[in-house]
Amino acid sequence: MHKDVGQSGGLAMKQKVVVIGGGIAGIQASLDIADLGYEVHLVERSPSIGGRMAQLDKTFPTNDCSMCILSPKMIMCAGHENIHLHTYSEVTGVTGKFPKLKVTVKHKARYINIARCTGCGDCVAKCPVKVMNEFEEGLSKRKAIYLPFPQAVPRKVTIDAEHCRMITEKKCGVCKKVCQAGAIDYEQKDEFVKIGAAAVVIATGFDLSDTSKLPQHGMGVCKDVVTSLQLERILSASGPTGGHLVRASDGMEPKKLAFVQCVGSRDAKAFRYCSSVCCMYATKEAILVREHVPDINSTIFYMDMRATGKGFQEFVLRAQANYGVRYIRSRPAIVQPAHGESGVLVTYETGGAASEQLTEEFDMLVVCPALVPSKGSVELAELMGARLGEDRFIMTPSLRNPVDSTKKGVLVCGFAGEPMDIPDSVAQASGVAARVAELLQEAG
Amino acid sequence: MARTGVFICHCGHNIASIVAVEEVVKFARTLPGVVVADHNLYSCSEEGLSAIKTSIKQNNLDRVVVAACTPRTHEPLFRKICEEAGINKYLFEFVNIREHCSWIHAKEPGPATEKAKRLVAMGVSKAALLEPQAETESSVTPTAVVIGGGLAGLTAAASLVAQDIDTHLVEQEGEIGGHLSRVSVLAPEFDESRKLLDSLMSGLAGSEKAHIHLRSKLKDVHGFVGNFEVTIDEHGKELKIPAGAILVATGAQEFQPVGEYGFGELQGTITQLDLEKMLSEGKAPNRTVFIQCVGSRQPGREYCSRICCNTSLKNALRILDLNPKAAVTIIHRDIMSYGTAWEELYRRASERGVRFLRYALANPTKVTRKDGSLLVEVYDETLAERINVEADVVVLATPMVSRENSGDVSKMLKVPRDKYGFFLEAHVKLRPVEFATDGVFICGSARWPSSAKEVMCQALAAAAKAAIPIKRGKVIIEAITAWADPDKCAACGNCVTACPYEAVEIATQDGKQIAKVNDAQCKGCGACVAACPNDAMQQRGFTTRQLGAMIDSLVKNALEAEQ
Amino acid sequence: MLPELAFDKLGADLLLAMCEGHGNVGPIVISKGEKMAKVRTDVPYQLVTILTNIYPFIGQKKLALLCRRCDEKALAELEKRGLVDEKRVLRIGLACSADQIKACRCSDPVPSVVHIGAPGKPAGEDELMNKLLAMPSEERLKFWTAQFRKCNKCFACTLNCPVCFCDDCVLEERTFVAEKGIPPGMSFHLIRTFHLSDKCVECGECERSCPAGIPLLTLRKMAAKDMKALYGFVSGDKKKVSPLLTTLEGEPMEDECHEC
Amino acid sequence: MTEFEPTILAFCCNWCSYAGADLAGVSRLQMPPNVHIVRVMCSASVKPEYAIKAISQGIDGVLVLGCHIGDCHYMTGNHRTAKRFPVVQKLLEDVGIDKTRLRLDWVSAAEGEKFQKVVTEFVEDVKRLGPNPLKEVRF
Repeated sequence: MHKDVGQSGGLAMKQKVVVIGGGIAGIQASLDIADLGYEVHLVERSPSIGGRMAQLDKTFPTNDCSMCILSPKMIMCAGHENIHLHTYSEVTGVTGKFPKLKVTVKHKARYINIARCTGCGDCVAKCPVKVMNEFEEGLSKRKAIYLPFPQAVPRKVTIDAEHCRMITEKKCGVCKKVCQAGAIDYEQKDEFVKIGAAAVVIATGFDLSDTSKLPQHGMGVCKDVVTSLQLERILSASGPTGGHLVRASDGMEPKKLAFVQCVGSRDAKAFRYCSSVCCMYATKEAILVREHVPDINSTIFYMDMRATGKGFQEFVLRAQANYGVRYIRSRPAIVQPAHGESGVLVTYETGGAASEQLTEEFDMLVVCPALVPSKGSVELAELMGARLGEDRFIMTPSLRNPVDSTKKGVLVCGFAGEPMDIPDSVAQASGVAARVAELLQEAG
Repeated sequence: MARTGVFICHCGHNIASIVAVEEVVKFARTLPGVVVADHNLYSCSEEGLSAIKTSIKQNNLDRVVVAACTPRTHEPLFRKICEEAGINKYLFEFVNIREHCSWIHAKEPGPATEKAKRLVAMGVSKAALLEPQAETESSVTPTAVVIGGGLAGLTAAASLVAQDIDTHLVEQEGEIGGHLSRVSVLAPEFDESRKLLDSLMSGLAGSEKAHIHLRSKLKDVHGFVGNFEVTIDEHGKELKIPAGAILVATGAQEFQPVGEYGFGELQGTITQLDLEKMLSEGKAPNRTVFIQCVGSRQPGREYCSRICCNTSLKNALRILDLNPKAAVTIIHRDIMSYGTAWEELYRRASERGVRFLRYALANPTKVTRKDGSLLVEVYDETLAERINVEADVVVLATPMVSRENSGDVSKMLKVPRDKYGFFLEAHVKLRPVEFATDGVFICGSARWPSSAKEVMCQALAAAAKAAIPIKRGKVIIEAITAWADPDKCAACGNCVTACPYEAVEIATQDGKQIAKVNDAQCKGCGACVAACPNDAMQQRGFTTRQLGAMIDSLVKNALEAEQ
Repeated sequence: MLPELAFDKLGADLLLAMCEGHGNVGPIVISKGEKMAKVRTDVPYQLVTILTNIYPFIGQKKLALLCRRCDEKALAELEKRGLVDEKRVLRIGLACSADQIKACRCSDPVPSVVHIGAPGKPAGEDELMNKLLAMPSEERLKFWTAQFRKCNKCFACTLNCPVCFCDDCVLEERTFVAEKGIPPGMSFHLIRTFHLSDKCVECGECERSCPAGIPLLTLRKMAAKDMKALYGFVSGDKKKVSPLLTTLEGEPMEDECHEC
Repeated sequence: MTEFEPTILAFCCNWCSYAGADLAGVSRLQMPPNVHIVRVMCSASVKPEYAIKAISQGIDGVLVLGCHIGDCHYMTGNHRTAKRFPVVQKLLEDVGIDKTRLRLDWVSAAEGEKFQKVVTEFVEDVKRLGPNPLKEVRF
């Protein structure tokens, strides 16, 4: 079925801008563009906006609670008169040229009548199917009908068609029975919406690179190896362990923790570039674990300590002085299980005068994988006709217009353009808003 | 009697792991006027907010107290919810039990819980006396003033003009460009800065919206968002500019490492900008050594200046372009080539044979002059050995430091700076280009040393933020202004002398002399309130009865507990 | 001679003075040409207090009043606050007698112009004050709390104060004086002392009119000493801007702990 | 007998000292839980009457915190604060109440540590002074 959300804003109506990606960059871009008086259509692939920042426990270097500062912005987005949310949706096509682009957005069937769902969660409680929870980075299970996380915006459940027994085998139907709002609709189909937009903003962010391709770092080989993002979830009050730091193999509280930087990044064989944020988030996590386990000691294996932002260097010094964080300039060669399934053995060069190969045991190991352009962003860029750089991030080649892609009217902000931290993403997102205003002024 | 609802936030573990939230809820239920008290995992989540909304409606509350984090970030959100639920947003009171309680008493859950109770009680007692308020709207002057004509200011101004906004660019030097005109090419893509400068200028030159003031200094700033009056001294003449928004783009300056590594004494020791000059004249030394972190990442100036490593990488490559036989060594502590482009630059430098030696703060490098050339003695941490490098030129990569005059700008605009003198944004994470003061914005290296691209992105961001009130054409004035109770006022004029904004005057009202406050001029500081001997002067949202009630509440709950 | 001085020499339309009448002595306003009652100069009373009450009703008329040094000061403080117009208030200088000076422990007894009486010598310092300041603070607190316990909140001190100009007094409400009933407790007296700190003329009327006999003048003198020590402030000094505590005059412009 | 825990009332201006207190929280700087903050827009709006009221009702100490002189969001507000409170301290002294029970200080938005220092010091000072004697005085 097809719907039309107005043709490219005639004189009477506000000009429209499509923002792709509902992470902090997309949210900020949407808010500023909307505040400038344009109509924003924010397209997010997952059921809720929030993106990666919603998964973080705290943010460096102030250790501000991530959700606390993000949540108000998510809600402002939902409440803004000029912003239309298209969650659980994807951009499937773009035609035309600036300033008359026609963007096709696919509203994936969530088998829920959004208007009716109150997000009460009764259905979730009763759903018999348990599946891997993406938001919790696979550390816990969710139901086949689910709310991605407690602060989700919009607060509407979604049925995961792949796993829903009613949809796959026409059995069950419990959720429909318990839903008093009558919001369940197993017959719902994907919907395609065409939006006449003057400009498009790409803010598709990042994914973690697949560490299983790098067994030397112990991923999948040792139970007690987690990714940095998994650790964020473990540390989060609303996370899978309720904020208790425990290791997978035996549920023990680790006392000796290691972080390995540049896993797959700054690596000719994997990803050549630096992911920009790992040095700082590892430092942050090393500080945070102390707040959970007072007598824990952390070691960070790094190549260069890139603490270049405001208050970053001081943050690292504080980690060393007050939180007993040990920094070792070395790239561990091998990581293997210690005894049985538990713990990890890390083998590394000590460097310096009497450089020798040491093997040290840790209770738990955190890998900081290369951060890569998010899944589908490459295809999306091709769809848009925007060129990619060698590292597969979307190119912004003109210094004069630092947020413009190679395609006129298609702008980029945040990690989609190159690795950067939250403040830089936010600044770029606001910058995009100014660029949109410039372009639409020019187009008249 | 007020019908007050109290909502206590767990903030996940942030509050609940220290403060016994349920206990505080029980206590709140016993407080006068409280008809309902509840708690949420995250009051600010859509779940928490809708819970509050529903409760307001179900219990027809006329006062709302939320005990959570700080009003400085979350008050607008909760006020909005009150409005949506149909009660005046000024009937909302915020109690901070996170920053001011759980986070700072992490080791004393018991006392922290007791304190949280007292704070909640204080909030409830104030809330009971809150009154509905109406906000006043004020117009916005459709003009922006950009202070500083470097890359940041220029980019911001160009964007504002391109958005059809009347823009004044104030530059203290005789020409536009700042550092841009002292650097010939810009990393990482080796763009010619001249071209960039021209292209930015062309955006301004053509437009009647652009007003460039050279040899001009900021002299004075009055007013508030939408209605500033910026006074500048344009080579001798004073000029008053009415403006809706102000952008600070005053940049930073290169630290001069006087006395370090023989700078100023040993011929051939120069700074990055000196080298830029040489290279722009096509001169490329045969043997160059860069020493990184000169005057930074050390006690007293702990910070990393972010751009020095990348500037050295850029210039190393330029030397090799001009003089392929040249020997270039970079002595560093960490190479800060973050991201894709800078790492690429690092890779290229290594491939082109630039030699990288790593030193530690503990083993300082020495520079001496030995028969005609400079001798650099460095202890390389990687090889763990002392290495001597001969050089014609030693480039001391020094940090960007805040401009001497940033203090004056900060005082005139009433915006804060950090301990290094860089401007302090409203929130390091989510408000990077805003100041806490509405209508004043910050971009570029005046905030923090940044690469050309970063500077330009921030400048665009600041331009967007400044454009928002101007495009809207109005700002709402918060209802925290003062008023005088005519029955009590004795027209003694204390308030008139106390007001920093000449917002109060003695006027005649039905034959009686009394103080009158001009809402438009009143900034809600409350100086007049404290000056009034007879409690006639009051500030909306901070009346003496409301604050008095908070004190009484503390007395009651703290002291009666003691006995 | 007083009528001539007031109406002919000074050109007043009205004269305010303490006179005998109905077998009593009290403040009386006499219009020009009206029959004079017997004026008494030996009864200390702050005619300025009466002046502030009748001031709104005398229109453009000129009023002369018998003016002690403390009345002069009070007038100065009121003029600074724009509450009375100097030109419409004519002063007949009245020098206090030695006994009066002694009773007031007055350090500044002689008016700028003396029409009546002979200039007397200033009294020495307030002995009670010095005694109290010499005490350890616990003792001092004991003394004052004992005194304040006697207060029955009759407001005579405020009603008879020449520089109390508010219509209804904040001390009558519970906003700041939280203690219920009588005696009102510490805040009542401290707040009043603070309010007077940049205008009290040490006339002693509060002390004289206090039925409980609380040494209020001593308390005022302590505050006056503080204001002199802190800001060199002396009440009634026309050159000094007032209200001192709301102006920027003489307050620290630099802040030692700032960025050091 | 348990150690005396003073009850302390603090007035913080919205722009500097309250923000400084927030920063102290964000930085998890630990300090004693005796201080209760009342947020005001400017320290110049803090009526000495509040301090007097609190102390005469038995509150053990009152803190007034503003922006550093020169940094006041309202230009000269804190100049007036700086002028008013020394007088109140003197008056307290005159009636025999230790003037250190009332403290005026400056904390900027960037001074979490300073806030922690001021609070910790003040609580110690007041503990040293012992309970506010007026608690015992019944009028």
